Amino acid sequence: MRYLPLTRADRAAMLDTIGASSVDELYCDVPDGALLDAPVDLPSHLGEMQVERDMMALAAKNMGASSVPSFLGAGAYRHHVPATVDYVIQRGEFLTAYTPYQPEIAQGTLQYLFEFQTQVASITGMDVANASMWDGATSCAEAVLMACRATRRKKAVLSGGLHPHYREVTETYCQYSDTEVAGRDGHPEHQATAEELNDLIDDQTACVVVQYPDVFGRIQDHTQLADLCHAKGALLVVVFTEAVAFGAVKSPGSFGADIVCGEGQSIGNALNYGGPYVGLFATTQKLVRQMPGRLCGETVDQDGKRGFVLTLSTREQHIRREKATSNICTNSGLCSLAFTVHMSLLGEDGYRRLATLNHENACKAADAIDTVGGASVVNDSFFNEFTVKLSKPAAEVVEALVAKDVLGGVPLSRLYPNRSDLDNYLLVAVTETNTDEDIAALASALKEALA
Amino acid sequence: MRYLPLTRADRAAMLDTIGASSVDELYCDVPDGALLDAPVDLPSHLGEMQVERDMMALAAKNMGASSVPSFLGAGAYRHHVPATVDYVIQRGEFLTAYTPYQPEIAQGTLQYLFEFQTQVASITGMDVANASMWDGATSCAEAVLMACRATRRKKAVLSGGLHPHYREVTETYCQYSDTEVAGRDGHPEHQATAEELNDLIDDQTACVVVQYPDVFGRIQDHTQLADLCHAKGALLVVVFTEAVAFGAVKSPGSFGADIVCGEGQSIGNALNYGGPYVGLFATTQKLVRQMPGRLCGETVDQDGKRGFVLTLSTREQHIRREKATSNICTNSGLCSLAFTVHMSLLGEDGYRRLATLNHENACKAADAIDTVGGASVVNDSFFNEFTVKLSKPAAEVVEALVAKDVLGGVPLSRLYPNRSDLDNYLLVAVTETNTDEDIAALASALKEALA
Amino acid sequence: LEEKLIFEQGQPGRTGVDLPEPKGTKSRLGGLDRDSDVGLPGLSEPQVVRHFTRLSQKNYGIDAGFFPLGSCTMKHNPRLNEKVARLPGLADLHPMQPESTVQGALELIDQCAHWLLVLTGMPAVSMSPAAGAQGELCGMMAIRAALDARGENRRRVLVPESAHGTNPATAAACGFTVDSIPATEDGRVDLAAFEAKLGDDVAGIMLTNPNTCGLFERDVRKIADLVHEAGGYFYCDGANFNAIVGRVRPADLGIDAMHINLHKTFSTPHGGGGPGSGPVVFSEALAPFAPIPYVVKKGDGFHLVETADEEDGMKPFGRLKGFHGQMGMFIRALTYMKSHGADGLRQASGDAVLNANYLLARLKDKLSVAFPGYCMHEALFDDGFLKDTGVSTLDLAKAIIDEGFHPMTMYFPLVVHGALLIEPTETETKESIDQFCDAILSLVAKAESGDAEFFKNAPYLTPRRRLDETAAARKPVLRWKPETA
Amino acid sequence: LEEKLIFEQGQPGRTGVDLPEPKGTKSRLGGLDRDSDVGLPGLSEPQVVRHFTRLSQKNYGIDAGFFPLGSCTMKHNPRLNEKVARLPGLADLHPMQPESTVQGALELIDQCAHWLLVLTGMPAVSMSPAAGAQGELCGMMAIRAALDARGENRRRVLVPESAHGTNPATAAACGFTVDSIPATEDGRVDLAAFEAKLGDDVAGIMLTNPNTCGLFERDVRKIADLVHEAGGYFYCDGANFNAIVGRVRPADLGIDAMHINLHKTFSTPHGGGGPGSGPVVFSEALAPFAPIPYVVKKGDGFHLVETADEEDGMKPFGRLKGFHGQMGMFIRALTYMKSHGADGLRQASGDAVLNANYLLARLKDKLSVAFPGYCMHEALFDDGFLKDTGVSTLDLAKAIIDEGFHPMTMYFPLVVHGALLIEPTETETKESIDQFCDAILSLVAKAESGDAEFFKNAPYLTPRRRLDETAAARKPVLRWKPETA
Repeated sequence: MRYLPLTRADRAAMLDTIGASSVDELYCDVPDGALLDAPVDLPSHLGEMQVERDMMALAAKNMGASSVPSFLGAGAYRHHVPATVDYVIQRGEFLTAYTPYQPEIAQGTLQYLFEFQTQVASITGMDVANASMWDGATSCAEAVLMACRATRRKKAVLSGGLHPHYREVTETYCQYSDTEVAGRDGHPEHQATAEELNDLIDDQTACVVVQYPDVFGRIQDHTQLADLCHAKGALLVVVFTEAVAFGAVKSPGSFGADIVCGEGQSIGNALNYGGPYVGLFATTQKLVRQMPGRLCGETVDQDGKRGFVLTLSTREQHIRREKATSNICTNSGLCSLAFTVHMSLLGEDGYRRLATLNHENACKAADAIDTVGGASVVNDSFFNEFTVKLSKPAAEVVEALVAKDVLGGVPLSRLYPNRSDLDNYLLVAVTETNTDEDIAALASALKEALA
Repeated sequence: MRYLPLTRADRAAMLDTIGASSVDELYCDVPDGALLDAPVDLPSHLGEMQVERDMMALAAKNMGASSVPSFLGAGAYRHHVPATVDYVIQRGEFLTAYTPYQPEIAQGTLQYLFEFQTQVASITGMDVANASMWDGATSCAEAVLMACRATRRKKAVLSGGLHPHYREVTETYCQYSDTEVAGRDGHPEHQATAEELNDLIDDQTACVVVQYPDVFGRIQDHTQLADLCHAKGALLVVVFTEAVAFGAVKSPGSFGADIVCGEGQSIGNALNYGGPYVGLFATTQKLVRQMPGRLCGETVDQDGKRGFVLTLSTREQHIRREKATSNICTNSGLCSLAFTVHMSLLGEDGYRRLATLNHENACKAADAIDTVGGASVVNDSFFNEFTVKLSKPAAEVVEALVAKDVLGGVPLSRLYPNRSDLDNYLLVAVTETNTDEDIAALASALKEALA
Repeated sequence: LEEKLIFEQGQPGRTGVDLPEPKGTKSRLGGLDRDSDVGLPGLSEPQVVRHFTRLSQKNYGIDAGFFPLGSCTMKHNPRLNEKVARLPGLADLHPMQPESTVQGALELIDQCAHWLLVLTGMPAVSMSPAAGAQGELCGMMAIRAALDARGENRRRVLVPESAHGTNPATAAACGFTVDSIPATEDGRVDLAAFEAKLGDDVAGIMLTNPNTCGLFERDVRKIADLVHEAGGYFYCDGANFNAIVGRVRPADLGIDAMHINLHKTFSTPHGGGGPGSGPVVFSEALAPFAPIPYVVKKGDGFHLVETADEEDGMKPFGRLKGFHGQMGMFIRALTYMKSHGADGLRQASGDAVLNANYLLARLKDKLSVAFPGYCMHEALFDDGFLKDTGVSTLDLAKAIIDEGFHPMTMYFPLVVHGALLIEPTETETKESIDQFCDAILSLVAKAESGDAEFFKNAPYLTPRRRLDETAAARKPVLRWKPETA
Repeated sequence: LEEKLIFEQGQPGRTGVDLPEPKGTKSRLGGLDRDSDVGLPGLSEPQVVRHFTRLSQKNYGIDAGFFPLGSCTMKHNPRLNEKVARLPGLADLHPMQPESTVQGALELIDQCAHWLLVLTGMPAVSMSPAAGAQGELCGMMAIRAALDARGENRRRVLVPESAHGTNPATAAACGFTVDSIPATEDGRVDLAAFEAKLGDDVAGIMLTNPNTCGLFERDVRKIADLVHEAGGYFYCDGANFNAIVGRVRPADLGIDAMHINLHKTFSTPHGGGGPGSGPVVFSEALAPFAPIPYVVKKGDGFHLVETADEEDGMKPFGRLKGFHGQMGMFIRALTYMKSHGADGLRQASGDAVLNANYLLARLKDKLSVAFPGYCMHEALFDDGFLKDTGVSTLDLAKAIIDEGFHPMTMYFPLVVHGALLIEPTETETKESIDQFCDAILSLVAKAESGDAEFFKNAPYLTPRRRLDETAAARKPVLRWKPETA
């Protein structure tokens, strides 16, 4: 087997040194009958070419989102990833490294984590960020738990504009830790005001969680909400699913958010059918010791040279065990590297221009869709995603579009299976990857499907 | 522009230091009127995504040899290249290095060249090999020129079994250096014997060039020919187009060849529509100083540690100018690295097994084709390629196969456009990449085409 | 040359991308148009490539050399897996595409699940967890849900002292209290102490097997029986499953749930800290509580269940992450499993154990072995052999770096004083293990010869020497900030 | 850790590939079945990855740092080009596929040719040559063929002393004799000397422009006119075309043939020694003699001409290589050209010249400039400034390595004593040029301070120190051989 270097002669010599008669003997502690004496019932080893063919056959059964006009968002976005990004993350020194617990020989990983943290803090407008979480949804759940720790309270208010997956994950994380999750149902045609959310805040409320832009694509100023939260001793958690947006809109930090967290997939990472992605997590200097996850900090070495180390690990599970701020261990290292490289390529000008192009393309698509009979954009404001009301159930329309080789959007019924009032709404995302031809194809396919 | 880092401010500051008023001023030596004052008539710069789309559109207009059953050879062979190979050659330290003229910081390149030379010498059965040539055809031409230098003679005898491209390139290289090229036309149903070739050797003959296996796929023992050559003071040059073959057949070195050269594409290199490929070139210890191209040799450094350097460069153009053994400068560095990595993965067992699998697959295909009416294999012997006689012109049949999504082989008329007696012959190559289904598809498509 | 931060290298107006000029469309951003700089530096593409190339050159990876980090299983990461994961038909799928357009993806998840089920002998698996730690959460939440469904208020979870820190952290996150079980002299669970702790408030046990001392828990079946008799569940931390893949099926040991770290077991790259993936296999008892989403066969095709109430008999405890799990890791793991096959996987675990025992045999006379007998995939030593040398485990490890190796795991597990946990993995050659052992033995000789000062200042040859971690933690600098004038 | 040769690492029975078991078919190898070992070592895949990773770590590339090798143009190699070259629809084409199945490939070659023609202003191009040196061969053979067609027996070729070694080697390979032209005080062709050498046996001139001293040949048009009047042809070595791309069209200078090194001009990676690609542009006079094969438009599609007598009016001098040229390099070059566009290419050459002149300006007071005035894309110094220091050009270059830079080109061109030829290229930042200049200036100060011994022994920090090249050449060891017992 190509990965296994031991030869028959090696094995014999090694057993001899050990003083064992066989490899099976080394398994002598396995209870009687539990040690298998033959391979399990699965296929035998295959050469590289055969495996590749197998996997290509599976790939061929899918319709790649880049092979057709594609307008899917709802928490994952197709963006162009520069070739440099993929080259860098495949370099063995990054790909095959471990968590940088030996900083002397891990300055590469540590320095990019420091750069990553600075980038995340910059785009969110916050003081500090951690070295990544698993994804946006788990970041959101961790933010709620952190808010509970920081405020010593046990209730979270989730806005109706929060992505249903984020809500579900947060509820799942909270359900066994005596944390109450409150909130109202969202609707694309009704956006909760700060006052409405304020009504749900009580003296046990640790935080209010809003999404910005929200799951329906809307953009709302949360300055007033932050003030209301702070007045009642609660924290404002701002969640996002599209990290490109902050190149065009004001940062959550500028609202007075206490925790900003969300999904970083948009920068540097492929769609990957949902994972692995990279959770971003930022907060204020004040709350830094309540943060979950790894943190990289600057220091000096024995010779006085600047260097980087993992720090504040007394918050973490491997030191603090059951009293840790989170059980997270392995995070999204390589995805955060992809984020860092892509963000470095973009820079100030590129990041802001990318955001502008996304918004302009979305505006173009919204206008095109509005000309289609039976379809109307419901958003007053949006970044690169908006909700369309259709004259037919969106799931049916989406299937009809597939037949025309268009991935037309995400029906809200997929996200809200038990909300029949949302059946006719379609979530449409438009990025810099969508050409004018793509938009025309969508409009024309929609027209046919709705006719 | 993403590759150009100078900012407007940089340019101004730099011009200031230089004391020039503009970049145009730096071009003051350009004759009047020749300095353009605007971009030429070509498109403006494009982003990565747009360029990629453009190039993908061109790619989409081709039928990839891996997307259909494919049996093309005639000097280029589709083999499976392990993923490791492509990873290694893309590492920046290899990809973006220069010719290793500074050995202190080029031991990576130099050591693999030393390994490459050893591998090439091993498979050809020769004493030494150089650090690569451009491709098999130019290697062949250089071998003839080298034979002339070594023997101080001016005539080369080329066997009819030599690939027509190799013959044409050799003729082109020889035509302006007073070197006569003799030989006879080849035919798939008549193979020149050693005696027939011997008749062409005279006292001005520097070398006889044979291909092994020859262009029609036949395998012939050249021991007797070597003896005949040596008896008349000529060298035997053995050329090959399929480097995998030596895993299954006796090495040319075992025949007494003086120079062995050919194409190394089969190991580690993609088809690339014909280039870049890698010429292999090996010879005897005696002739080493007559070799063209770069050579890497072992030595020690100041501290006595083993190291490698380019050596015997007094043969080369940058030292010897018009008296150089060749004008070759840049060779096929990265292709030779791909060869070295792939060969290292194969090792003794893998290389020999790969050859066996190629031969077995070819036997299977030959048997399948022989069952098709109007098609018969003419070869008595072959490695992974053989000639088939058809009842119709092969070029027509190949086009008919394309319509059935099969790349069925190379018609001899493509290689010998002026030999109408060869119109009905088809050259079929079969490698480890061809499945049983591929072979069945070929046989069945042939059957239909010949019906 | 020192490599500056990107923030120190940028110039305004420089960029590493070329994007079309915006058209100047009137914005519909709800009046929240960004009105200030983000604060990102501008670098050209060549600068970015060079920066990250240089950073990478300050890192050590498996590709660079022997990496015997115990319990982390740093085995070879095949490039084939990376190549396959980038096939456009796999990498370029949106998680919310209509099911009809992702049948290959769902089949792939199902195939990956099938391999895991056959290898563990278990009836069900949740592919959702993002990493091993979330796998633990998944397993423990299922236990909590099952207890809730039984209407039982059991809240105590037994965890051996030697467990990974994630175990107690996970138990706590599920609302359980943690009760430690001591170890025996030979590094296993103290069965008597364990039995004594059982009771009707016990939710279950979290046991790592092979355990973190690199030993197989001989009494694992008895432990399973006892915890089941007591009405609790058996959660197995599968971090060390790689030692027994294809040789022992966890189902045959009586476990109820076990997570599998795909990177440790099936070689998805660790990537300097992730991404991971931690599928959890379940017994019949826990299977109904597995979280959404999950894939089921339906007719000729595959269906993704995304709602809790869709399937009869299923009572999912919730959702653990956005979308459907770490697809990119499933692709790599499946590629790895198919490459090895049933025979190769069995060979791999055997070779891993053989390599570890060979290393143990070569070092046991000079180093102090923590526990007697054969080890599994990793060999554990305590710092007894360094006694009176003035050299600590840490010092020794740092000196190993200068020899061209990555150090072993230090000070874990906590049950052993100054632990050194060494895991060569199956992809190392005998030659490289010999080289490593020779280096260790010569360092030990050096330590014994009294040159403690040498060790205190090691490493000497690295991009950075020992870093001041205390200073970093005392006044944390967690981001770059522009110098204020 | 020293990295052994693969031949020293292998073990019989180990392999890095898994191939199916052969079936044992009776062979049809003409009785020549191999009956002895090849002598290759057996390594596992992890060993191979580690071996070549470690080797790579002993190399310096553009990705690692500043690489100002004059005349070699080591500019940034974009990864996009590598990615595009690997598209299955391009990389996976067999050169002998039927034309109908490779229309995209032929169109790509045609597009690449079109860009080259517009940038040079020339009417024809041969895409065939495998590298710059073969491009020269192509150009000079066309000249020879044109002369033969005219029935003229001209055999003398004029070549400036400063030319690349390939120039005379190429001329000799085409049966010409080489006659050297001296240079003027200011580094250009001595026009009077040149004129004096003209005669009816002169086949032409081979002139590099910008020349190898990094200077534009002011009298290039006069040279062209004179050689044409004398009945000869003007071959231009296009190695330095990168300095004038998009700013000066060679056609406007009167040249008849010029090769273009795609790696220098359009950034195909040098790869430690190739592959290159050297298309040659031709004037109307030489166009008919271009070698086969070539692409022509035909109806809606493209056609590959592979025989000499197919096209009316064409008289190809032959064939230069197997198949149709370095397709993989055309893909990269075209990707590069499209990325830059007409505007970006013009900017690139301007920035290259600006960077070189900036470097010249920063160093000219301390180093001795070879020739007065502005330079083009590279700055040339002689070793005058090292006089009496006991430090040679080579010593200085080796000391530069320890500063983290690749040295400049040394001892070339030969017309300057102890030459240092420095080419920063357009992809370097002002900051990196400043760093390099600062380092050079401080080394020069050190040399002047009399510390010659330090320089003699440099470099100190490299994987190997100075290597004994004499020993290597005296008794060449060109391959590994097993130790004989």
